[in-house]
Amino acid sequence: MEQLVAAILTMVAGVLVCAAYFWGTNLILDRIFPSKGKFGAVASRNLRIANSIRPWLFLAPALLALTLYLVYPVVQSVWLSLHDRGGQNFVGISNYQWMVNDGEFRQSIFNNFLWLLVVPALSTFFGLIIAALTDRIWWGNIAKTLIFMPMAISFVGAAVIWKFIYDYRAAGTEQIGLLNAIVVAFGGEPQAWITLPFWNNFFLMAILVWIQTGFAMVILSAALRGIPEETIEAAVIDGANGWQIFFKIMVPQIWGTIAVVWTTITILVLKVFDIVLAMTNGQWQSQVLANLMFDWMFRGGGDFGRGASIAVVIMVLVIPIMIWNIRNAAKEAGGR
Amino acid sequence: MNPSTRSPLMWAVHLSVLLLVLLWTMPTAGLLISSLRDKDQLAVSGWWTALATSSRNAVARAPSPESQVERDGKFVISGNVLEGQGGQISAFGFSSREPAKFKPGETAELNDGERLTVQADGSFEIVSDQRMEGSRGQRIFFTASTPPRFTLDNYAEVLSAAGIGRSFLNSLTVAVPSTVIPILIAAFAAYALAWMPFPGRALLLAVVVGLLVVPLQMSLIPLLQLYNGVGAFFGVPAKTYMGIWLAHTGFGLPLAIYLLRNYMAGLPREIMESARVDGASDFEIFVKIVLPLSFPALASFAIFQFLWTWNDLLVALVFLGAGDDELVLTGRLVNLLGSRGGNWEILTASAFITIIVPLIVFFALQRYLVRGLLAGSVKGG
Amino acid sequence: MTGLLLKDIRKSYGAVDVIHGINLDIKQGEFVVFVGPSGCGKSTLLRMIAGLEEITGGDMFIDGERVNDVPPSKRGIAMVFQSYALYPHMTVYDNMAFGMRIARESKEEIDRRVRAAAEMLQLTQYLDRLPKALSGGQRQRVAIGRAICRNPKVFLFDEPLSNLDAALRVATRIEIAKLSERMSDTTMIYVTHDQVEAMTLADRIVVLSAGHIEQVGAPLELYERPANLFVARFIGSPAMNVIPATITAAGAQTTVTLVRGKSVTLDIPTEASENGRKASFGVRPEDLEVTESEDFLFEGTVSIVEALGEVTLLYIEGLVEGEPIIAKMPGIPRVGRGDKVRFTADKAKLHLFDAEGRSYRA
Amino acid sequence: MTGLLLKDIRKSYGAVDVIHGINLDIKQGEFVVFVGPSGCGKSTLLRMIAGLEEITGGDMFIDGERVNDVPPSKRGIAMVFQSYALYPHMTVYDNMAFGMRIARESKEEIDRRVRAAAEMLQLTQYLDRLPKALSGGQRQRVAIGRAICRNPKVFLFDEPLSNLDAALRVATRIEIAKLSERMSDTTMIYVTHDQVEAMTLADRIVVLSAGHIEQVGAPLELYERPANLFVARFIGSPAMNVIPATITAAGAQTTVTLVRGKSVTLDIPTEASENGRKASFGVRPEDLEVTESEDFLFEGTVSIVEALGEVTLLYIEGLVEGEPIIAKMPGIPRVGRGDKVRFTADKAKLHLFDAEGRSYRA
Amino acid sequence: ADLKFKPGEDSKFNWASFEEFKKGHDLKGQTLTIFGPWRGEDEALFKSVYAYFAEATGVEVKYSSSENYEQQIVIDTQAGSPPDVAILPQPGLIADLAAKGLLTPLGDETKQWLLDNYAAGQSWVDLSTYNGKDGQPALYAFPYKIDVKSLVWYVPENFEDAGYEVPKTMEELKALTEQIAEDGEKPWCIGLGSGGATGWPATDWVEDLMLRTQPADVYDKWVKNEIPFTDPAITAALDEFGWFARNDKFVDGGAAAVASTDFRDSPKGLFASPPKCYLHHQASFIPSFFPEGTVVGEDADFFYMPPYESKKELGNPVLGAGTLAMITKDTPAARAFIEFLKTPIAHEVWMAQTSFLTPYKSVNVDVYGNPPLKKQGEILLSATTFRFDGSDLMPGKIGAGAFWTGMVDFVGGKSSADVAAGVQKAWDAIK
Ligand SMILES: Nc1ncnc2c1ncn2[C@@H]1O[C@H](COP(=O)(O)OP(=O)(O)OP(=O)(O)O)[C@@H](O)[C@H]1O
Ligand SMILES: Nc1ncnc2c1ncn2[C@@H]1O[C@H](COP(=O)(O)OP(=O)(O)OP(=O)(O)O)[C@@H](O)[C@H]1O
Ligand SMILES: [Mg+2]
Ligand SMILES: [Mg+2]
Repeated sequence: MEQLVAAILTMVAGVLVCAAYFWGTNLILDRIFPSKGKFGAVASRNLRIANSIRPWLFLAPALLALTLYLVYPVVQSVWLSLHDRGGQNFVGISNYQWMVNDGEFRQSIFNNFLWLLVVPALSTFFGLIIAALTDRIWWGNIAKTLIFMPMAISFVGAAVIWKFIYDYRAAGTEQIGLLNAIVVAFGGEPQAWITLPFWNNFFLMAILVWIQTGFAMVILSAALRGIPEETIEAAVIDGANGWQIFFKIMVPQIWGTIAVVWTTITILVLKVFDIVLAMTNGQWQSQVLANLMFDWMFRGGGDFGRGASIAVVIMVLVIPIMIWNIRNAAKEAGGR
Repeated sequence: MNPSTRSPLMWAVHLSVLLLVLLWTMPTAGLLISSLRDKDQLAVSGWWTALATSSRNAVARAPSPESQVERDGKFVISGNVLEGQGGQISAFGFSSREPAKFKPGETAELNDGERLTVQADGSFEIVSDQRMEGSRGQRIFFTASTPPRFTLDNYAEVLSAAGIGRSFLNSLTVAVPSTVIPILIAAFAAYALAWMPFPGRALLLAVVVGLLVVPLQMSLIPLLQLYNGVGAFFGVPAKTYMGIWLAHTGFGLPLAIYLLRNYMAGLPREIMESARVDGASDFEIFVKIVLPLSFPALASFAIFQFLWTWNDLLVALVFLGAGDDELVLTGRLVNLLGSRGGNWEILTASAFITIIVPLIVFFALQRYLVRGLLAGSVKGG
Repeated sequence: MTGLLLKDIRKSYGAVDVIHGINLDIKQGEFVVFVGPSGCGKSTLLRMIAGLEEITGGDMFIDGERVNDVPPSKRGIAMVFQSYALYPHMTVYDNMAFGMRIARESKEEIDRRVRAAAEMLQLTQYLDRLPKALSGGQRQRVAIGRAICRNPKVFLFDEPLSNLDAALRVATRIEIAKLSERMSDTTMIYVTHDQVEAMTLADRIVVLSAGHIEQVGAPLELYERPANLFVARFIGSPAMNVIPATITAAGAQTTVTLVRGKSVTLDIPTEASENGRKASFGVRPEDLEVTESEDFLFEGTVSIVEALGEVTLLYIEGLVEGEPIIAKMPGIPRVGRGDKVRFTADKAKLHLFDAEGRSYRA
Repeated sequence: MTGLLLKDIRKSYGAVDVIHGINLDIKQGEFVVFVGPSGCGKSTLLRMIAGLEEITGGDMFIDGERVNDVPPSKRGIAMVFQSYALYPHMTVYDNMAFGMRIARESKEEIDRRVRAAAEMLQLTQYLDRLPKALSGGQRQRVAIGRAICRNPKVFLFDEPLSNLDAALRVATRIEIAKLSERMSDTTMIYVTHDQVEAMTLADRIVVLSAGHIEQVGAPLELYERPANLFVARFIGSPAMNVIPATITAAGAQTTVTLVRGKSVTLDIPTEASENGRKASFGVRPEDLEVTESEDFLFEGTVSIVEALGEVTLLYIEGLVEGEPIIAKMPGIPRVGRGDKVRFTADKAKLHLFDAEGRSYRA
Repeated sequence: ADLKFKPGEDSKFNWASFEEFKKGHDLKGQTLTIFGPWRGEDEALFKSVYAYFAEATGVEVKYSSSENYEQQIVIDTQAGSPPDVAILPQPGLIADLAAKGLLTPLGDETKQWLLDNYAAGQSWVDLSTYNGKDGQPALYAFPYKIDVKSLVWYVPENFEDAGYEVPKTMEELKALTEQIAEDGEKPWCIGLGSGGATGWPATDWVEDLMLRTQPADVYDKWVKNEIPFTDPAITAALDEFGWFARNDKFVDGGAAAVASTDFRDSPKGLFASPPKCYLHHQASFIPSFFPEGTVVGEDADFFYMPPYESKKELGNPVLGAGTLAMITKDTPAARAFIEFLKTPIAHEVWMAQTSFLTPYKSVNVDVYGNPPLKKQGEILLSATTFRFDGSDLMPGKIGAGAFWTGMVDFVGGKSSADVAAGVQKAWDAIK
């Protein structure tokens, strides 16, 4: 009980402090550069100054948190990547040299590209389809909850779940893996799915797609509901059928959100390692960059230099996505 | 747009959703069923077989000879191999070599002159002329068809674990502010990025997107170092709730800003303009117009942020610690798994226990993903 | 026969009844205009015909077939939305071509029709723009163009010209009239607030009020013989002047006494039982003439003079408290504010309504 | 002095120039109406005055102060948007109260003003509804109410009545006129397509065309003495009939010869140098009169008769190929389709424009 | 605190040592944070041990653990908020922490103590000695709680039913294997699956076989890569393992199933009806994965993985693993805790329960909670050579990476030479 009260108090306090910041700083800004109740040049000058400061007030906590929690570690990573395993001695770019010569690294890059091709596309696609379809049926919310469920299950839980799918038992014995049970039921040979090089990548991807579809679905569902109903009505009148309305009217209107979802999942894929760690730990040629990084960073004491240099590579890979986003933002601003 | 719901295509829609839902829940269903099964069965038969009556080979052990009773000059041990769980015996045996040698009702001659009879209902009798010796009971192999059998033991075990209530509260204490604070901060930032002109806006947005990629693991050490430094400076422990809220806030921000900005940028410009003409400042526009209209985006982000902080273990361990007082629910449950992570039955049950709160949050917030929030606002477009 | 038959059509939003039972028979090729005060249910009715709004009660038939449950795309309609409902992500061209693309028309045919519509609506130079880069009127024209490009059995227009300037409005109105003439099999249903549009375009006008029909008839019929006070006041601008009166002599001709005015004898027969009843006497502003003679209808003081160029409106106070009588004079008469003026009117153009507002002429 | 001064105001969207240099001086308390064809830049200009659109070039002064960089909230304006721009998540009441709440007016004052505006706009029963449950016209009224509730120095109205029915439109128009009278210090800028609105409300009308000003003047001035062909045709409905002509005798009086018509002598002086030049002869439809005499202006065959009740439009073919001459007759004249009719007009009401479209009268 | 066994009550325990320790240490008011690998049941067991420490010293002990303890300890130590005492099962990780200067040396006195008191003392000292930040070797860790890996599990009653005998030599074991196969049954259950750690059970096999075919110093060199992985000594051991694991007739499910069967599932074959296999090589912890209710010593039993008759000179080598305690933050309480671990009672309390073995010579083996545990303890005490799990001693990238993967490839059919070459290549890459 005491803990409960304390918990609630700390929660409320934490949130209030945050809200107070925004409210307070705005108040102060308006006090320093008052415009309400003032007229003429003073008011507009004050307002102009206030308006050029205000965005930064709005952004300040975010920028602070981002700098502290993300930018600073990035700098740290870059610095580490130029040092040896203990992070003490400067070694130049030798970690990077090692990296390009490392077969496992190249394998990871290759696999990561596979992941990048498949997972964002499939998750977004399924998420979109499900969001659109469930919108039109009365039990849509139930369906959505069910499809959202994988998101809510921890990665460890997910790994167990998929073990029950991919599990392999020798031919002739009872299969406890669903996939093999089906294969056997159709007269096939059971396979040790996650040990099949190359293909196992796809079996691992299936897990992430399974999880991330829920994410795509929720975000896209919100976007779909924001589409002006009238445009859909107009299309209905124009004689468009369900498909056409979906692909020609709805999808283009939420294109921005689709791009956001796609980007987010792409970046997530660059970071994904729990699944690989739990299922194969990169064995059977299923290594990916993030897991490789994790490996070097923490396994057996770790080599911070190499771990960090892989992290830097992961971060560099995201640059094209950033450029693409700048373009989009510019285009948007131009259109308005 | 009601009339279109009547089109014959609706069947196709219902069917495809059903199919997708089945596809998506199949793995989870496996987990659910597994969590209700006996742990020993988990490893020997597929979870889907648990739903039907199945034939299985099993071994039972008769009570030890201490329990023998003397009846009509014979020594008898009796019992039931099925232990009252129902089922039908189709064969039995006493040797691992020939586990199905006898039909129910037949009498098997054991090696040492004892006689074993197992009935179809599982009841058995071992009869011997002499007093039976030894401390272990006889093994009885049998083949039985047993009806589905489920147990709540796994859940009971998880729920009765010491400290689970405390951990539950800890998790809530971590998750709620860790959800609300980043939303608050991100919403302001997103508004600035979407609707307030200032130099470097696009670049800043791109940087935010780029920061999405920073691996969590990379940031932990430098951050904790920092915390320790700052904490030491102020004489407070490094691992506090404040610390973990801020950490979750930092890690959640890029996505929050990105999602929210995208949504806010899509709001009709005229509404904002009209508020501006009405004399509202940016702060007022944000609070009174943008925030209410962004509810769908806020809700969807809240769902995810809550979920991540709720399911998170790593950040909690690093920034809050693993002690008994501050352990979060995930940590508590993982600890139940034992050192070698072998207790799947615990894992399956705890997976379902942890899932409940996020699902409630999802259900509660889903209401805010409303349709036609902007309807009636502007004409044109 | 692409006729439309509405049988006791009703609509409620939750507890709010919006349409109270509409019965209407529209023949194929007919041009029907819905008019009525803002919020009376015109758009709702149109949307129900289109199939966009569920019908709460009653039956609707298109071509003799009950369409209550037929989806919009199967009804063979084109519609101009009051709020335009343009596809924001498509250029003007694509907005107009969309319906035809859906119908798998040939590329050339699409191009021909889009360009023709654009030409007609003066949109040619905006074909590559997105809706958000258009002015209000341009958007509205795109919405019209989109409907025109298709070849539906029924056209539904919801205030399609409200944001156009006078010249363009006339031009577009004429184009719509031509369209309706050219496609003589196509039924058109048109909602407007503009008297001129209603009068010039309509074969029949349906006057709606608060969810029910007040009168259906040819334009001139409504103008000359409004069925009730509502229609009388609604058709014609400025509205008909209505003056409380008492019937003093019923018969083949009726004599009424106006408040604070004289007795007037009208060519309208009434039953003897009406004698002494309260009635409303009506005369249109444009039917009033200034007279110097003693045989005037009423006199009053000019409170406002509104010179509109071709015509001038005179607001005359003194008869009914707070409600000036309006007179519409051609040209710019030499009457000033404060002048006392006498008016008379052609006997045939006078109207008389009973206490419930029903016309005695009907 | 809440006057407005626009000095060479320009606006371009990227490469598209929309406003080409507007100079305008609006005095405090003046009621200025912007008219012009769809897409000519009225809304853009209004939005620039409001501060919602950046000014690409030129200077704008309110109250003598340069406001190019002053944000909207500091300009003391209220605006009715062409697209309404209601707050979708607020009830009608809250929509109207929003501005006052921001200005921290007292609760009672807010309530009083909102209810007054709602009363006036016949919105009282909808105060608790969200915008999406309103009809088009109701939404528009909410937008008007929102502006009216505030007490700005400058009112900006962008086609505020386009979705209202005639009666309501008149009523609202009168309310706006009253408002402007009551708040005599408040400057009003009003965009409309409706001639009547422009004529009745405006102190001065600004005629815009393709981003520049064609003429500024009092309503009757524009009607009677249009500065150029554009204004002449734009003001008045149906538009002025324009007939190509050649000046045959310049001087204190000018004689022109119409195509396929007779010679006409007008009371307009021209320079001798104009002799033999091409010109445009103009006469308004409502100025035409049917005549039997030989002293007619021109004759032609009636191709269409549009009876609007109070007036009738005659379309006469035969003079200019493809462009019928329109005549507006009061009442319902006994002229049928196919009749050959002769027309004459008051000399004082004839117009003459040079080859560039400038009026000779100016 | 709740003490599991009341001090002074059961004379089997060495209460004297407890009392003595209690006298020597009074640290009331201090706290000691311990980070360890034990969770679940193990955690409860460990708690029962440190309760005595708390009782004796008055120190408040805070124990924590983590699923990802490797990651956690690295983060905590690097970030400067380490626990006072860390207990880890990975010598490689400890070596790394030591090299980064994050550990406190335990001193010569402790080294001497180990030499004197632990069976095969030198083995333990070697195991606990690492190079510090200065490059100087020092004793950094204290071995506490050992697992014996050289065990083969079986079901005595199944042996009885089939008439098999427990083999005394490797030759007999191989003969038994062949005989079972001839009887039409599968002799072995082998499962290498362990999620991301798949492959590790095979390394135990190989290490056990190494110790039985090569002298201990070869093993040591192998672990340090002083002889290459491709050395015939090592490939021979691999092939020896292959003899068992790559023969479809010898393993349940056939060779193909070996790599993918979860190590937690594979012992269940022993208890199936009919038995899927008769033998299972696994460390002493495995009974927790036996079916519920299985009584070790009766329903299931184990025997020492026998040495080769032909290599008698190698004696009875024992492969094991275990946890080592080290001081990550030098406080009196941490020091005291290490001292506490030197008392017999610190061992006996856990011994008296389950899953704890110790090489401490002066504990009373009668305290062992059950006969099998005692039997294992005896195996440990009678070991002529004790070697720590080699893969744990190798660098993480090898011992928890290339070696595992190599073994998976090996059972998948890759030749021992290729596998060895692959592992060696990986090893070269990190040098
Ligand atoms: N974002 C834009 N990019 C390019 N051109 C634009 C943009 N917005 C408006 N325009 C053009 O600017 C011109 C003026 O638009 P504006 O909205 O001011 O017209 P308007 O006079 O209000 O017309 P209407 O009476 O139809 O509302 C139009 O031709 C329009 O196409
Ligand atoms: N969702 C709704 N819930 C409740 N009432 C509604 C809803 N939508 C519309 N209405 C009401 O229904 C009535 C009819 O609306 P409709 O849009 O048909 O009017 P209209 O005749 O088209 O008016 P206008 O000329 O102003 O466009 C209006 O009074 C409106 O307030
Ligand atoms: Mg409407
Ligand atoms: Mg406009």
